[in-house]
Amino acid sequence: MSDIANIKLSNAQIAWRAAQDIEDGSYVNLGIGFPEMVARYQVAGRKAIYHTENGILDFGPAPAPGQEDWDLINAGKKAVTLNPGAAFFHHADSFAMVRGGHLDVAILGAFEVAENGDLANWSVGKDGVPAVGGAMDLVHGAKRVAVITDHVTKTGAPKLVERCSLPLTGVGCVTRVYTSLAVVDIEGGRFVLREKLAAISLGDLQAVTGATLNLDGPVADLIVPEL
Amino acid sequence: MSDIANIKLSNAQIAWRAAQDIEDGSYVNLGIGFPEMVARYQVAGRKAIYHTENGILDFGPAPAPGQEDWDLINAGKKAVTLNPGAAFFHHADSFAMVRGGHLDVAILGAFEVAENGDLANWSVGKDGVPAVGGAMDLVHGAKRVAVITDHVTKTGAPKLVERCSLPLTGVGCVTRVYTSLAVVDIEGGRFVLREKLAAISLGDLQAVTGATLNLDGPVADLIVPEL
Amino acid sequence: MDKTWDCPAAAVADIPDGASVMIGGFGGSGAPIELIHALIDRGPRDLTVINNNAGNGRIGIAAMIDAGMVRKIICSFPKSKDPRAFTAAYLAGRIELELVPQGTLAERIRAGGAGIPAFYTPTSFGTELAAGKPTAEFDGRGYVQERWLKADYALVKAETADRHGNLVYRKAGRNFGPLMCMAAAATVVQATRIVEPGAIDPEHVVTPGLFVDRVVAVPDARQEEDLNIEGAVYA
Amino acid sequence: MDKTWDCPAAAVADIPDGASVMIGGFGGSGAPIELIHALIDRGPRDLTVINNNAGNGRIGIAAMIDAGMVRKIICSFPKSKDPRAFTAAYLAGRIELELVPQGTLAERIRAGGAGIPAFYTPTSFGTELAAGKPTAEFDGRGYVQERWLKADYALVKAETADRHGNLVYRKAGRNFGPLMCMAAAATVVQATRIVEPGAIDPEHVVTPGLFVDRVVAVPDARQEEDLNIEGAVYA
Repeated sequence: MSDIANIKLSNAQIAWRAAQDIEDGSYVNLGIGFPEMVARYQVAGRKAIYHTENGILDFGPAPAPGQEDWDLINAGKKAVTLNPGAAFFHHADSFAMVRGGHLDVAILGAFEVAENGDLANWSVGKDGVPAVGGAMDLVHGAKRVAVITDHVTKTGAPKLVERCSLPLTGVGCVTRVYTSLAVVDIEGGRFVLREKLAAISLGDLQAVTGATLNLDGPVADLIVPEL
Repeated sequence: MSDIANIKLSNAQIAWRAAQDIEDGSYVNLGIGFPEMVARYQVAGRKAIYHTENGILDFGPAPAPGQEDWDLINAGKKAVTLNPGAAFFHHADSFAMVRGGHLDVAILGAFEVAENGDLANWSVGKDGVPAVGGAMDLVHGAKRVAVITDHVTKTGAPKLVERCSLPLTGVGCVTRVYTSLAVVDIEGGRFVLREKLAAISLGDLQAVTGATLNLDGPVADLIVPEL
Repeated sequence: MDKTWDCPAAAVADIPDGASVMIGGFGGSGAPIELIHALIDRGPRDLTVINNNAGNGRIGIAAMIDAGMVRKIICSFPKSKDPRAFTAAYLAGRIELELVPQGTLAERIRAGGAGIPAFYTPTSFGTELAAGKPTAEFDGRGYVQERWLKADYALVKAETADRHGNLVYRKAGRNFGPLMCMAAAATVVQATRIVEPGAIDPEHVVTPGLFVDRVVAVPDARQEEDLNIEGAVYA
Repeated sequence: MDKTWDCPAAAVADIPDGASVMIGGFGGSGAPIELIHALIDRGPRDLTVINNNAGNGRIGIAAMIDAGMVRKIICSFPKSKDPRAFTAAYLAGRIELELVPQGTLAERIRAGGAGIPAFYTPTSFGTELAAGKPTAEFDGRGYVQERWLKADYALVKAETADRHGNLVYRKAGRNFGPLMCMAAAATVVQATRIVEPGAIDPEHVVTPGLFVDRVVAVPDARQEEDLNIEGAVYA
């Protein structure tokens, strides 16, 4: 199993793979941190409009250093820019967009994802300062909730599990997981393997996954460019 | 009792009396029809800001004939104008103002007002086409809900009653009634007479009122200019 | 990401029999007359119409009713200067009426758009319009539980739209428009002017484009009240 | 009808011990730093603060916490680049935390302003943040009942205000401001610019003046993030 560290996708590559599934004309919310990277790999020729909880639709990449306007930030409090056609709105309208089902896709990070679609990504338990932000809202509302994550934790424990052990962000909300090794759908309370790296066997992939990987048709190779 | 028709206040005079109680800096909603007349008698030197349910704050009087803009109307669908400092907003925000308690006073018409503060002003019963508009919202929200009305119906029946017989607009919502003969407060489930026309005796006033008029201190003369 | 459609007829062409259709406007202000008339031209039946009113004169929603397209109206005030279309249909039992207090109607539509399935309001508590609805007491006061309201389509009139669907309205023509844009599965907007993205100041956008599916330019849009004053008749 | 006050100190002078205070801002954007610092100058105690966050660095809400003024914080995300003030107080048990999902926080505040005592949301259903809250099923899906949130005061930063309290904001500094203006018994706004009524286009007003009680000009208002980059410390 020591191979995994060598063959696994980088975060950039996971983000790239997730970006391929964002269709033209989509309204998208990217969770703070790692998921923000998905925007870098927007497919050429497709227009995605990014929403940020703090009240902007159609923001663009970070400005040049020194050009930051700290009233123009995303949910991660990073400075952003505006695209033509952007709009500002207040927080209740912003979460009306989220909760009301107006986003096509939300892409979030995860501590754990369970085969029933449960997601844990906000709290590692009782210690320290808890913080939830907009994650619990985002998992209910976007038409498609996807997760991008390393396939295992830093200590090698599975992040795809039968049932989450950490406090839940949402119940039965995730429909697709892009990991460093595979693309896995969640259907009918089961993980269904759609793509995996050619360099890993099904057996080895199952060995680092905490719940059964079901097959439903052929498993494609997960092919991602060098980034 | 046949005197009443001769001594009673005109609608304009009732409206004038109600206008005297609107304090400087008040946010006011006037029901459609007769209550709209209150704005004409705004006390000089006091600024009242009028709200209309269809999304304008601080509108002014009707434009000159021929100058109407039918996108600039009040809840009664009459053309209005704007004062400096006006604002437009959508219907949910408009009723957030109403329901959220942000109006200082709403002045409405009535079919019946009961001594417990119940108001009936939207439906005369089962026949015809029912229509409620914003009345049921206005009676819950404005800090003060006042009624202006003739003291009796066209057939001479009392409009101030022990219990409403017509379908209610709101329960226990009215706090003051300006009639063609008197000013009556509603306190603790009782009518309390505050002012009456000097030309009518207490006994005659009670005779055209459908519930007990209580006294709580002196009753002032209801004095209104010729209009 | 260009939401513009060629003409009103195309923009409403897929509205089927039995659809629920929110229609913006308060009286004539904000009434999307050209979209409504394009819909009458097609003539789907059995529609549920959600509007503050129920038509005035012989155009717009009144003409929809006269054409026999409307099975049910959800509104707060089905009266107008010339209410003959609704009144006749209602008294003849040809149209169903769900009467909703105006603020509750607005809030139910917003709730539909905002993913709030139910809320409590003091409005209508203790009245016959609350009959059969759950009630609850909060802090000693009685409230009525109201449900969200959604629709298959919304027809809305804006002043300016950009190609991404960002909208601004004209004066009190705004009224229910921004709410209905949120609450319909497919929102169709007629705008007097369609501009390029970026032409509307992001600070001034009233309805962000995410709530809008189709935008059609109607540069010569007529005001319903003006048409009624002229005695216009849909034909 | 002139809502302007002379200075931040006067505008917050009556905020007593034990008050609940909504404070606008998302991170540094929209944070009314000058009002907050005027409030620290006075130093009321036992405050309940409602904000999306819980302070950053050694200014603003963080400085309120450091000054020992805050008994409880209601927020969604009490973490920041430099969260030492809240973290220390929280871990030492000197401050109470009510953690609320961000969209629920926004909607509870709006509900407080809109006279909606309770509503149902899917957010947090089945999680520990829903513990103890009523739940209900609508159309086969589970929802949590959330209550409105009101406050005694709101401190909000706007870009331009007129003397009647009509407001426009600056970019994403808008965030919770319009909601908090609605939900507080007394709303205090610092504006970079105060203009005469009529100078803001009625179509562009974001917060109508009816929601605003006091307006104070802070023409040289600083941005919280800029101050933190400079290493500013409240003193």
